[in-house]
Amino acid sequence: MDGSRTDFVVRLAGESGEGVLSLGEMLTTALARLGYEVYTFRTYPAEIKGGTVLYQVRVADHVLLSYGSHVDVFVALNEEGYHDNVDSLRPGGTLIYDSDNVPTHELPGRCVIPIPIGTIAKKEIGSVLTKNVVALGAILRFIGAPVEAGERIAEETFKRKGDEVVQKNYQALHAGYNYISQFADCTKPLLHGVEQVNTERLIINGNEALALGAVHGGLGLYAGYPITPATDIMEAVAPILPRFDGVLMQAEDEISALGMVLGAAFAGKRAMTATSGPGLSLMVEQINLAGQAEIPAVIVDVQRGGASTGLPTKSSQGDLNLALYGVHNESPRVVLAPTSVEDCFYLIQHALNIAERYQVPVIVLSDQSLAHRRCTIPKPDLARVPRWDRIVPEPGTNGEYARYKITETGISPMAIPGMKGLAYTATGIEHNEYSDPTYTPENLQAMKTKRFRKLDHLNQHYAEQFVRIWGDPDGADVGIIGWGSTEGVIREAMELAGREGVRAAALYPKMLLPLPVRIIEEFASRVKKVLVPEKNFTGEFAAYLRAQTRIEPISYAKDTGLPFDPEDVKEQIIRVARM
Amino acid sequence: MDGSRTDFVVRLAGESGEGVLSLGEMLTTALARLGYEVYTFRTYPAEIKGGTVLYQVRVADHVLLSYGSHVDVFVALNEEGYHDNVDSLRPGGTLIYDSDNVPTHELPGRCVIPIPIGTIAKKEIGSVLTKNVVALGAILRFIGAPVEAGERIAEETFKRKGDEVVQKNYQALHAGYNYISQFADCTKPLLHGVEQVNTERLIINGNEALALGAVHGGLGLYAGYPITPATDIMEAVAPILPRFDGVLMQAEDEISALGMVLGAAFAGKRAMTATSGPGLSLMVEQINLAGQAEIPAVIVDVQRGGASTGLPTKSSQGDLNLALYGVHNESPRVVLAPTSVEDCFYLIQHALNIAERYQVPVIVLSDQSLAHRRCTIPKPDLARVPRWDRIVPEPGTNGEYARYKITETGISPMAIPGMKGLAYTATGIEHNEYSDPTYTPENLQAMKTKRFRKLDHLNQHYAEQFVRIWGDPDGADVGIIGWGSTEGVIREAMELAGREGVRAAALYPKMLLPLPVRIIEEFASRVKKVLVPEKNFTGEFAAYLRAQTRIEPISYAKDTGLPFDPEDVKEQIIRVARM
Amino acid sequence: MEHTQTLSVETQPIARQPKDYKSDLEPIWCPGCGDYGVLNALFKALSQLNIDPDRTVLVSGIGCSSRLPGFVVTYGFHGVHGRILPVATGIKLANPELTVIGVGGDGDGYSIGMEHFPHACRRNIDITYLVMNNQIYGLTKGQTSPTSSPMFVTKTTPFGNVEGTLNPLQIAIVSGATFVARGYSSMPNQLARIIAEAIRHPGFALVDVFSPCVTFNKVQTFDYYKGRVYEVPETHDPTDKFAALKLAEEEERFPIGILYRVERPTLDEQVAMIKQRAHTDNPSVEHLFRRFQ
Amino acid sequence: MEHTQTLSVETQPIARQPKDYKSDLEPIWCPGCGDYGVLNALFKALSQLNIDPDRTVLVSGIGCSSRLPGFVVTYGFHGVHGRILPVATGIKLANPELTVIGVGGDGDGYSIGMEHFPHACRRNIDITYLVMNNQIYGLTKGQTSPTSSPMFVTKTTPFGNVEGTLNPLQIAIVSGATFVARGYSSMPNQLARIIAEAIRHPGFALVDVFSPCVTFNKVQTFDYYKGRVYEVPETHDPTDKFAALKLAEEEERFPIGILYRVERPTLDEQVAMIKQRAHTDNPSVEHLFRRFQ
Ligand SMILES: Cc1ncc(C[n+]2csc(CCOP(=O)(O)OP(=O)(O)O)c2C)c(N)n1
Ligand SMILES: Cc1ncc(C[n+]2csc(CCOP(=O)(O)OP(=O)(O)O)c2C)c(N)n1
Ligand code: SF4
Ligand code: SF4
Ligand SMILES: [Mg+2]
Ligand SMILES: [Mg+2]
Repeated sequence: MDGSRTDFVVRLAGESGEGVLSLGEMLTTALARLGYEVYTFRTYPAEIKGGTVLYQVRVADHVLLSYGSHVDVFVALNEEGYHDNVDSLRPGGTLIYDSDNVPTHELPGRCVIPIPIGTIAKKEIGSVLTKNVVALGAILRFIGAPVEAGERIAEETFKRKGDEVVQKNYQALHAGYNYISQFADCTKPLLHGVEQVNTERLIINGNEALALGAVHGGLGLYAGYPITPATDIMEAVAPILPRFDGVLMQAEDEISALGMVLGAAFAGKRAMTATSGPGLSLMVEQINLAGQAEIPAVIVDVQRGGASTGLPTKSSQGDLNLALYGVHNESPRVVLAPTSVEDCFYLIQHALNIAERYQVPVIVLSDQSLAHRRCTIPKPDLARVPRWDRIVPEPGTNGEYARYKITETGISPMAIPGMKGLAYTATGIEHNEYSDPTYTPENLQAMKTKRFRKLDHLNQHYAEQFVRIWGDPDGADVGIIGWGSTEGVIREAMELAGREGVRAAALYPKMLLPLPVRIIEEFASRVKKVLVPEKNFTGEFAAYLRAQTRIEPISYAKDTGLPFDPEDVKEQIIRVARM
Repeated sequence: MDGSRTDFVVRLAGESGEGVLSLGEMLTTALARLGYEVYTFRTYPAEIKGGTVLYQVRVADHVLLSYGSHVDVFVALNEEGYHDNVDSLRPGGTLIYDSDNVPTHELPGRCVIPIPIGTIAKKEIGSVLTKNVVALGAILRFIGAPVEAGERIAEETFKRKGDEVVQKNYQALHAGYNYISQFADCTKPLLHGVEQVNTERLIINGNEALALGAVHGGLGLYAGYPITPATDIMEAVAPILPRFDGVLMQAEDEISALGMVLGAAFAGKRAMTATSGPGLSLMVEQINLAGQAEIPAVIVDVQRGGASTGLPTKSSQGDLNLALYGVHNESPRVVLAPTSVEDCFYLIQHALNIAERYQVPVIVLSDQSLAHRRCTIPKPDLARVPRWDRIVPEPGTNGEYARYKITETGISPMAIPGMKGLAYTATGIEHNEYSDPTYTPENLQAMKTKRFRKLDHLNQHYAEQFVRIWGDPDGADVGIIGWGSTEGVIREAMELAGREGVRAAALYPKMLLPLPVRIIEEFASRVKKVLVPEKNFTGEFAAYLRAQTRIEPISYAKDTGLPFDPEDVKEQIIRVARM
Repeated sequence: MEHTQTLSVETQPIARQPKDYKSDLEPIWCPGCGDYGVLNALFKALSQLNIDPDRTVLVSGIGCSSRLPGFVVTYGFHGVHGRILPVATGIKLANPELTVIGVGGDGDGYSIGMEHFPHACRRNIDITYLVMNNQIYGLTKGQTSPTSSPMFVTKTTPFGNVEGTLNPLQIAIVSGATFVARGYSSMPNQLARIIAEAIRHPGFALVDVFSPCVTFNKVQTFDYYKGRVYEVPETHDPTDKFAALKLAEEEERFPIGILYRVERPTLDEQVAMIKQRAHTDNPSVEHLFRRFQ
Repeated sequence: MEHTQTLSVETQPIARQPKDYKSDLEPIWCPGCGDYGVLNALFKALSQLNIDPDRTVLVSGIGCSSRLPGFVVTYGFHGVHGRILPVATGIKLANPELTVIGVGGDGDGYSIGMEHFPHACRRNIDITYLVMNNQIYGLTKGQTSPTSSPMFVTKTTPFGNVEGTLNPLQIAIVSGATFVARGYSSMPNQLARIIAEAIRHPGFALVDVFSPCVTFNKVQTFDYYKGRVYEVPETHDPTDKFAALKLAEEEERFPIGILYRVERPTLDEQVAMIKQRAHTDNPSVEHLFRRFQ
């Protein structure tokens, strides 16, 4: 790391339920407000209490693409956390640990700073609850941040608990801050001033960005059922939506949530739900109904780790198959995947637009690492995604309205209850243009073709805007085709590989169904080899590419519950280049 | 048709609810008992009354592979049925119609026999309910069958309604039989005597064969929820299972049905459910649990037409994707597909075996055309499929039993409640060998690898016995790779193509997941081109083959709600051969 | 639903005839099916209230009975099996001005649909739910339903039904429904009146209708009900929960009419109240960004 | 369940201690969580009945409470969210000799699990169902559940809960459950007794237990229940359905004990009866072939 630049990683590990997450969030916000870029990652046990929480912040004076590979400062607040993570601390890095909880350890080649955090909090401040603020003070001092940065965030965090609590936390902050001064030889500041503090940024995570984007996108009804790691989308929408004349309902389960969404969409509102794998599984039947009866719906799936209940607080990209293929017989659907926190804000608006315009269910595949990745993003452009409205028919005479009219685009103007003379019955039974149940082979062919034609239209007209290419594919040693939350890490890995003489380019389609086949094949034809990295076990995206395109991807599928490590992906790029 | 051989097709069409199906079933059974081979197809509207029912019987003195392309005798009982089907009657064929319902029509090049069926039934017999038996008599006489064949079936069918009803139906039968004699010039008998009547055959359909096979396979619990066209599996099992010490439960929905199956399997019984697409959709979440927690389960999916409610009484092969990929994140499962009515009897036993031995969910993909295809099959060999038992651990000490022990095969001995000292908690959370929730990347990798290893083992050791090859692939112009119920038609189409100088071979894997990749690739390497015909819209199997193998299949996907027509497939074979 | 609140059934000048609600699609039910009576009563009730078909949605599931929306010239949503109530809830929340009526069978509503039934009751969403209860699965050709009688014999219960029979009226009452009635397909005027009252009722209104399946149910036939049904006595106080529960505790004779009727805030009213409480002038996402700076 | 039928609780020589039922896995609940009390009462009840752990299955769904089976040294089935009752039914039907106990939360059982709850009641399957009712979703960090109180504030109901509160006891009673009780996590002996009685009861036994979530529910706390719970009066006749319904119609004070207890044939008994009626000597599939010849 260049001495005059800022780019370092702090990892916090401590007992679940002991305030580690909030310590991480305070630290992150404090640093972001000083003008730094931040990029975080968290993982925690599935239980409410017990087990170790891990929070990692990377801080830099330039845009960040990953949460980093090597830890510069490791803050260990419990023994299990210490043991599980100490190996990640790079040579020359610093260990700060709570000496009340973690026994003394020698760490050759690393600085070691013990702080009796609990003792300070209890004895000096008189409240064990201030432990994490003591730690905050220590960390801020260690990395060279002004204590005021901590004061502001402490005030904000605790002000609703009253002045006394704020004062106690000020004390705690300073106690931690001052305690560190005795370790002067370790404290070579890692923070280097930023030129100018950019206030046109947000410090936000994927779920929050998605929630705001949805509200901005005209959401009329949100129906959901709690499930980790999607719940906080609902929690972010709940206090806001009624102000925008929308309705939020906690349903009795995911089937009901989607039923409410379909009802609301049928009745003319933009509607969505968000869930994770188990919930998406339960929605399969009604997603199909939406495709067949041509009802708009947006379903966000925040993928989590493991099959069945699996690893509910971990991350994976394991639901692609279910999103693409989770339908008996065949009806159209669209699958989108945001690639960054910023993208969450925009892509959900596209999802609402596509659902509305094409009268299809749209599944948005996020994942836990993206959902809870708190980082700095440029303040979103509220005008970037123009609203697409539903195509509605002219008022008519009841009995004459061809709800499922066969058109060139496949889109049939869709009436909204209340419109005059357009009463019709939406149905999941195969039907003719007038929505009457019809069982002939000819009708089946005609209607199924019409319905799928909508996807062709979407693909032909809009595929390009959903594809991002990084680097120059022409003659690249390795062309990476990836999807979803891995984009940043992959870009960083490309850079790392570049330093070792391997040139890579990357293509990220944010629209996975319909798949922009032409663009993908064109990209593949320009690179020497195609590598498809993804966070699952069987290589779902690679198999999908093989099925749908003529390219021959090399799959790198790795399922750990954690995001990719840029170093690890770099190795893969180099390996493939040398194959 | 060679004059001394028997091979003809009778198609019946009439109003739903007017006894057309039972007429078809009586005719089929009567002819089969005379020693002929029969092969039937039926299609009917989704409503209970109204619309047209179609029943087609092909009759021959040799083994039949399809329900035929051309109709020799068309029996029209209502006007709509007449119009929809008259074009299928081949030149030289005969139309028999109910002149009370169908207006007189000229049919150049065809014999036309009007019978006032309703009038005969009402006036002569005194009961309109006997209409279909009047028709039965007429048909039997027309094709040259003895009236006694009709008497026996009429007696059997009506005996539980009392002697008087039987007598009335005798009269009706004879009235129809005699009425026909006036059309002597049309009645060139189509039936030619069979040498010897083989009594070692069954006249049975796919659902019935599957139900018997399951009971023979040791079924301990059947839990189901009614859905067309799977309900009759439950209805066939219901009266039998308690005799074999088994239990049948009608659950409140499909989720509950599968829940009961998992509970029973956990407790040591062989258990299954049967459903169709909408029900399979609802089962997705718990199929995944079965894969993850390693609980045996057999789920039969009798595919029907259309997406969502679609075409519930029609046929398709549209659920392959859902069966293969309907899982969030990834857990192992097995997918089997019977290719014939006979196969239904055996394959369900394999399904129960595999579920039990490998502790996985097994999905069996049948479809409406196979389910309701009543035909003659050789009497099944009850010894052909030996029972595979569950691998259970030795009695132990509670707390020491490694339920999910990592083994070479991936199979961990599974205790059954009641066994001493082996108490454990099955869980869908990611777990270690002792079933304790465990969230580390290393454990995830180890356990997921172990679970999927079971599929590798199954594939390596048993794939071959689930593959049938027809014809000689070496140098064949076209190598067909198909799946499921189309096998017979494809074989017939191959023969037809052969007569036109195109040589085809066919491979049918009855195990679709794990896919016998090596065998398929080997087959493909020996033929000139690979054609994949299937009854769906998007070509699901062809895409799957592209994803999983190195072959380049040509897809022929056709979704009509009806089975393939051998002539149509022949055309495709020839087209591909000439490509 | 302004019109139902400001107008009374009796004085409403009838502008639409029952036949005006009939669509071009012919019902596909078996001749004699009880559902014809329900359909006609619904036509009558709609015309009595002079309901605007363009502002009405019938929501159904899957079953013979669930085909009803296609036969009525209102908006309709013929969804999947068992999900009437979530869909109806979504419609009503999206546009409280609409009259929303769920229509379906006992299998659809009380078997697979049980997931949603008590929840719709407790939410008191302002919709009407009309169940054509024939105590059997019609469309799948005659299997037991949760309301089938003990030892009922079908092809799936050849030894007789050994599951207890559900009492949907009592479940509705204890779950918080505010209007609970029973109708009978062969008492069309009575049924029309009940349906009209149910539609007018602000809150969740269950109308469970005996609607015999003449093809598959050979026990609960029209004959069976003759002499077994009787009108809810005038003396019955429909606001008395326990009296209603007692009346619903049927054994051999079945009360027809309104068993229970009370008022409490509906879900849609409460949601409107929340909107009011949350109200801000010119809400903007720009403004929300501040929380993330 | 021979042992529960032939032995009475009181005279049973205690061979297994409560601690003998404890597994090696440490509960992961927050300190002070009500579920600890339930777990201890269950240990006690099992030991009172001297239940054989190797012949017992605890079935759970997903939630904090649903982690319970792992902490008990019996067989366990920790399935997916909301499906306790189908799985428990399958186990009991497969092997009626087993003692089958469902354990889970109010969200698991009364929200998503509502699909199965009334059906299990009406079937009267001989299992015990223990619901740790904390009136909140614990594991997902505090959202409203169907038993949450009106205007309860959570992150998903920032303006207060506007859905009605379900009464699981009444639903169980009208749906056909034959044993309905309420327990309280802080009354361990009482709770152990109720659980033991529930296990002994032949038929579907619901034990709904107030088991406060100390981390997320700041309304229904241990303090809240103090003074609000009271024992079911001795004078109460648990075979009187309407008396039980009245007792369950709680408002401010909550009766703890057995509210309802009657007997009728269990599902497993009836299934055994069907097997007997269907009995044939040496049944063979060969024989069945005849019907198809
Ligand atoms: C998920 C699902 N499961 C099963 C079915 C099959 N099915 C169609 S209608 C029906 C039951 C019909 O009974 P009911 O609701 O009482 O209506 P009825 O026909 O008696 O009017 C069933 C089980 C289905 N369509 N979807
Ligand atoms: C299908 C599905 N939806 C949602 C979830 C997420 N989830 C886990 S536990 C839970 C609710 C827990 O509440 P409760 O059953 O009352 O248990 P408690 O934690 O309060 O003991 C939910 C919604 C899930 N696991 N599966
Ligand atoms: S089957 Fe029964 S419910 Fe269905 S239409 Fe016929 S009579 Fe009515
Ligand atoms: S979150 Fe609540 S229910 Fe869960 S363990 Fe903690 S106190 Fe108990
Ligand atoms: Mg019904
Ligand atoms: Mg709870």
